[in-house]
Amino acid sequence: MEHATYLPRHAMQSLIDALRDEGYRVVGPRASEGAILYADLDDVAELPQGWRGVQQPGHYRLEKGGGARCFAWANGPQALKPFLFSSCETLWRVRRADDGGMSFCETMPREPPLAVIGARACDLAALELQDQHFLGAIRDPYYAARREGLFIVAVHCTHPAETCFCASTGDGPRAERGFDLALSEMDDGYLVEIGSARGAAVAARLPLEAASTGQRERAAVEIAEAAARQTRRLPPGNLQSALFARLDHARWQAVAERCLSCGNCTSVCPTCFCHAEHDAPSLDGSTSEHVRVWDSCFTEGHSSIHGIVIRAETAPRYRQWLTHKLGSWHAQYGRSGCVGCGRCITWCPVGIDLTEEAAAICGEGEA
Amino acid sequence: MSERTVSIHVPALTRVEGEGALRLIVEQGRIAELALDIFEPPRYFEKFLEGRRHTEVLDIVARICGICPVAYQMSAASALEDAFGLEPGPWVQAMRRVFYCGEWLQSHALHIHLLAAPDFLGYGSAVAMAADHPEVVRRGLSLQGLGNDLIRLFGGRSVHPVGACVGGFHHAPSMAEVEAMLTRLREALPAAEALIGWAASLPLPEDAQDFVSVALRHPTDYPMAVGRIVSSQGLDIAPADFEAHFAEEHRPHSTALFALLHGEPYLVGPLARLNLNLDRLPVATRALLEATGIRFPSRNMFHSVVARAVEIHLALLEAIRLLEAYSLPASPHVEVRPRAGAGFGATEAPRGILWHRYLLDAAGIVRAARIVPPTSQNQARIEEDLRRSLLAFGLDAPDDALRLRAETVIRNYDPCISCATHFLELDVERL
Amino acid sequence: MNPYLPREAEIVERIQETPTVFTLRLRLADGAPYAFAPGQFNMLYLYGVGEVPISIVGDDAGEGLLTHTIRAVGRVTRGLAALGAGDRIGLRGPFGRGWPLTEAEGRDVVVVTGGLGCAPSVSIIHRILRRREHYGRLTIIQGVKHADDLIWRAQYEAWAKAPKVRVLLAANVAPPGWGGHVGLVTALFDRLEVDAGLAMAMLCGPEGMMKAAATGLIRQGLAEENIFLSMERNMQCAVGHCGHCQFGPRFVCRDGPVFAWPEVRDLLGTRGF
Amino acid sequence: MAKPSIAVHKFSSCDGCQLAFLNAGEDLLTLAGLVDISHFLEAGMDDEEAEVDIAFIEGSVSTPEEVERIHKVREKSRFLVTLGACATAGGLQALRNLDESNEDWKRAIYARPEFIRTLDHAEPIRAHVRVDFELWGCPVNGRQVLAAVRQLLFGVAPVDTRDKVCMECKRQQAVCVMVTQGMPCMGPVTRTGCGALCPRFGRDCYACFGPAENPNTAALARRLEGLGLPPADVARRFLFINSQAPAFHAQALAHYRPGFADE
Ligand SMILES: Cc1cc2nc3c(=O)[nH]c(=O)nc-3n(C[C@H](O)[C@H](O)[C@H](O)COP(=O)(O)OP(=O)(O)OC[C@H]3O[C@@H](n4cnc5c(N)ncnc54)[C@H](O)[C@@H]3O)c2cc1C
Ligand code: SF4
Ligand code: SF4
Ligand code: SF4
Repeated sequence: MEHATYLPRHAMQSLIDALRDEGYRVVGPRASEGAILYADLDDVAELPQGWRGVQQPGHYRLEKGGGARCFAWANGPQALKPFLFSSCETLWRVRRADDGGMSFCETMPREPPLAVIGARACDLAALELQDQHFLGAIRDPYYAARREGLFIVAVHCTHPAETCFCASTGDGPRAERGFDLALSEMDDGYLVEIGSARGAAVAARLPLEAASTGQRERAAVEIAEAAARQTRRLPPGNLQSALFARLDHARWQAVAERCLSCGNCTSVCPTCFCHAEHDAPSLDGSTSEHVRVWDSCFTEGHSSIHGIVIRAETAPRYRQWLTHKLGSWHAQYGRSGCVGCGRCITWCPVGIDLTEEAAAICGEGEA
Repeated sequence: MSERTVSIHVPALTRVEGEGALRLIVEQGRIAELALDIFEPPRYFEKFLEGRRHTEVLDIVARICGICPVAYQMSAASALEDAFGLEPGPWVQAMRRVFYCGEWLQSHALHIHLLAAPDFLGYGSAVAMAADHPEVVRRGLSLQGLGNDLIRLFGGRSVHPVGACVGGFHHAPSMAEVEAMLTRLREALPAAEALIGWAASLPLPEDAQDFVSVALRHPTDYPMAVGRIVSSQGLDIAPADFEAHFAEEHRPHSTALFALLHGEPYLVGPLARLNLNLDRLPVATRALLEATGIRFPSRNMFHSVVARAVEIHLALLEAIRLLEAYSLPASPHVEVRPRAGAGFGATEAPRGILWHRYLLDAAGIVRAARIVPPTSQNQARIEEDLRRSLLAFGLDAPDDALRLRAETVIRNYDPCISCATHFLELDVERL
Repeated sequence: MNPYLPREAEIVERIQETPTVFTLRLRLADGAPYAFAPGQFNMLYLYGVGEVPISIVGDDAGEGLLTHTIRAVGRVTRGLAALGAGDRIGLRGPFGRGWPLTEAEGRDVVVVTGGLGCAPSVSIIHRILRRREHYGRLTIIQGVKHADDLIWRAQYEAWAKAPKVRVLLAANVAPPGWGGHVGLVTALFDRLEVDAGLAMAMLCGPEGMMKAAATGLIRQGLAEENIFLSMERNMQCAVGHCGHCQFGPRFVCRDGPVFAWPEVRDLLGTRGF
Repeated sequence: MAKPSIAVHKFSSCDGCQLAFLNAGEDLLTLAGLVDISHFLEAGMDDEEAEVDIAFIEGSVSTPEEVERIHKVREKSRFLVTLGACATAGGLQALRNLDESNEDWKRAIYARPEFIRTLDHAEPIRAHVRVDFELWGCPVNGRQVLAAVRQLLFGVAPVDTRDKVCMECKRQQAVCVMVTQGMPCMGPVTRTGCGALCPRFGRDCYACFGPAENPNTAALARRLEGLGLPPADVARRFLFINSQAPAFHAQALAHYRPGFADE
């Protein structure tokens, strides 16, 4: 390739500036509150330079490891999900007149288009799944409105956590598609790949230099090494029939003894989509807002129908999560609902590991 | 003077915090019996504190009183830090003062507008008063709301806030949150300025009395979270010496204690604070006070309502001053290393001095605790005041008028009966 | 169009069916055309309180009114029960997949309902009776726990008088004088007079009853793929987004609520699904 | 149509929950326009005998007088709502139930213990009369209180939110303090309602909203031990503001020795 693809580290600010010039609100990763969190990004200096993440089941620590790199960590609790599928949003508002007449009014998000810097391959794979879910036969207009403007700058993952297993699900660590721009971080700068016309337009505004073959090879090696370093994996293939054949497996009860039924796994999972709706009327009763919030198959409300809770105990709730995530997703969306990001393992307060549970239930190699 | 016999019993006082009753019997034109009965059941807080970790103390003591939880947390924090020999540093001290300003603001605004004003304007409740004086009630509600939000900035919620800890705070508000708060504080200043004149213009009874004022005193500032205990009679002691001068007495009609200074009743709270700290008022507040024409130190107990208005203004100015200098700290708290020993803390709750003492073991577990809240300190003074006020008012006044005057006198102290009664165990320590 | 946004509907008539069951007849305020298939449902919105999925009983041809029969069980339905003619509610729909009434043309149809399962099935009966000549024999089998639970008795009697219609009633508990069978509905299957190879069955009611009925009908020679049933799960969005109604891989709101027996056979009755 | 009437009654408590009304700001005036407030001492209304549509009860029952009074209140109230941890689960003062210590403490404290009329236990309202709806929290969340009022005015039951704090913690996009700092957070067994305040303020939840539905207290206790908490500290976590809530009480007893003694 002849054209320039290398963005020196000192010129990284130009990426933020170019995106802002194009009218985007730019967010990127920052080290705050003990984790990598997305927040508005004005200045490259706000990137988590030198920070490393340590992740284990139920354990996350940021450490200042030094070095020039800003993306030398795997991921934080958030994927792209919160940006598109909001954890709490008003869907519509209704006003009731004195004669009892009601007027309904949708409350569409009115946010400037968003550019996210730092998305990982697993996040993009999850996004593709959420797109299928929310933009399928029936479009969710709220998700769609945000999705339309979304600009993604992916960063290939070179520092997987101990909890990561995207290589085994086939979703990473290299971001293959679904981005506008993708970066490979090197010590002194970034290799830039273009994934869309919008990406090309932004790239055209960057002071790119020619990349050497050595740089390109080095980047590829780092990604390959990242894949090789992953130790966790899911049993291969489609687990749907294996899981549904083992609905009585003793392991469901065993994991329920440990599981808090707290829903952290589903909340951090970038593909989980369950939500609940409720009304929030004003005290005087003249208006009401219809609000949706993230829900989880680990709550009681998820499965209650007048007086009966179909999944009252933890074992059937955990079973619902796993049979759905690794099983029913295949029927619903043509693939497993797990993209190997490991978040549910890290952010589970008691460190339950779905790869371990799936292996125990399906039996390795049986699927 | 008539020779009739009057028996007034108000079984449940309204517009005070907690449950109290008033009993007044006049025989042959003389007061035969007069008592502010406090019958709230004790909740044994000092006992619960025993065996708990120092990290739990702030969350426990907050529950003594829903109206002034910040005061309990601040007195406890300073006593525990005293025990551990810990100096939390200027950022924490400044932000504690801001946190405390929030509580003064909400508590005083609530008292002036919702609890006391109906007495002076002739209504049974603020809700009834709102029909004729909506602007007064709204001003009260909005200042109170601002105070609550200031507490929330540091504590997450205004009742039993969660943000404070021994050594400082768990969390520092962001610059953006502080900026937004500053804007609101500045916007509230005109209302607070007007409030001082308004309070002074209320038809307050004229009733000069002799009493001893006791308050904290700080080398430079109006006292809040730090200071020595001083009195209008020259007392000047460190909080650790409190027990050498103040003693409590248990009277049969009440389940609360009467604290006495050298055997005599005394006053704590806004009027006592103002009487003793006029020279510590910000210039602007002082000017507004002088413009009212009321001379301080004042011997009219009803000037407490003016003192509260003055302290609202002061709290706003102080919060603005301190937040204007706000910066994000490296850490919002200093590290705590427990050690065995005793610690004392006294701070100015909205209602007056709140004194704590803890004895801790080396692991930082509380072995003994003692807490003296403002209302039990004012209790003897309230009864003394009632007696004098009613005599001055005239015992031959109609029952309803007598009753109302008695209630007005009591409410003027903003007594917090919930606080007062949770310390009956104090009795024990001296048994 | 925003699938989440309700429209306004006015209650034109309210009928108390039993102490806890009532029927609302609704007119859409915007007057826009509204077409539905029997078995589909609407989300009814009670102002300031919330939405609930309720089957569409009928549209009372010509009048342009929508009929819903509702049992007052919880927050929203009890609140709806307190409304009367002239009151407004919100409505969105129709949602889901209804009964296979086109496929059933020319065949015998067996409708088996239990408890209050009758609401979704009434629309089947209405449709068949209105186009009577398009269908074969219609057998209506209704089971209730207690004889007193039977609502619309007069309606059953009227249906029984229609051409080629049989009504069989069963109650687990019944006082003397109850005209129907005492015991389980499945016991009535022996009396079926249908062309078993082609007949279609449509079931509605408690899941245990539907499972027993399907098994019984298969034993009578009905083909598994000709047995359909209507399912109920918690529903928030009704458009397959909220995830609550999942039944294994199916979204009840979108893939159902009417399913062919083979689609749900394996999971039906499994605790926790 | 007559306005619905409400009453606010205080039992053994700190007065903090009734502030949900007094701190409501403009909503307080709106409320006063919607209902008649018959009894609410702190706000100035004192008609204890009035029949009301909704009675809010703050505080636990801890004296013989309170037992009598709660029965009277129940008789006069159509719908009775408990307001906060004291009324719903006994509150912090129910810690005295722990070692049956009431009598000892009373004797230790009072010169004339026979004059102090308290029950041995501080008990939730539910222990004495039927309760129609319970609002948890120490203090209750003012917005939840007003939402309950609104639903009752609409003629429907209020919504009972029983999810775990963790759900709300993640909705708020707070960072888990257990996972990132090893703090002994009670969120996984505690009911939502506060808006995940503690984790949002960088500290561990202390369960002031009581147990959530389906709380796996045993698993959390094991996790707390894993974080290095000795048994007395595990017991302290469960024996705090809602010590009498059965789910917490039962778990605590597995770790508790009188006086929080170490093993
Ligand atoms: C496809 C379908 C069709 C239905 N048709 C009818 C009908 O024609 N007539 C009738 O009386 N009932 C019908 N139901 C059941 C009806 O939806 C519930 O009785 C109703 O949702 C209960 O709501 P509630 O607020 O009164 O009860 P609560 O128990 O207070 O429920 C609270 C919330 O839980 C959810 N919920 C509770 N029960 C159910 C349930 N069974 N299904 C789905 N969500 C539930 C709702 O979101 C509800 O708002 C149908 C249900 C489904 C799924
Ligand atoms: S299931 Fe777990 S590992 Fe898989 S995508 Fe969700 S959070 Fe990530
Ligand atoms: S698996 Fe872990 S995160 Fe998920 S519900 Fe159970 S305890 Fe919570
Ligand atoms: S911080 Fe506490 S409440 Fe939040 S997710 Fe972690 S364990 Fe749950």
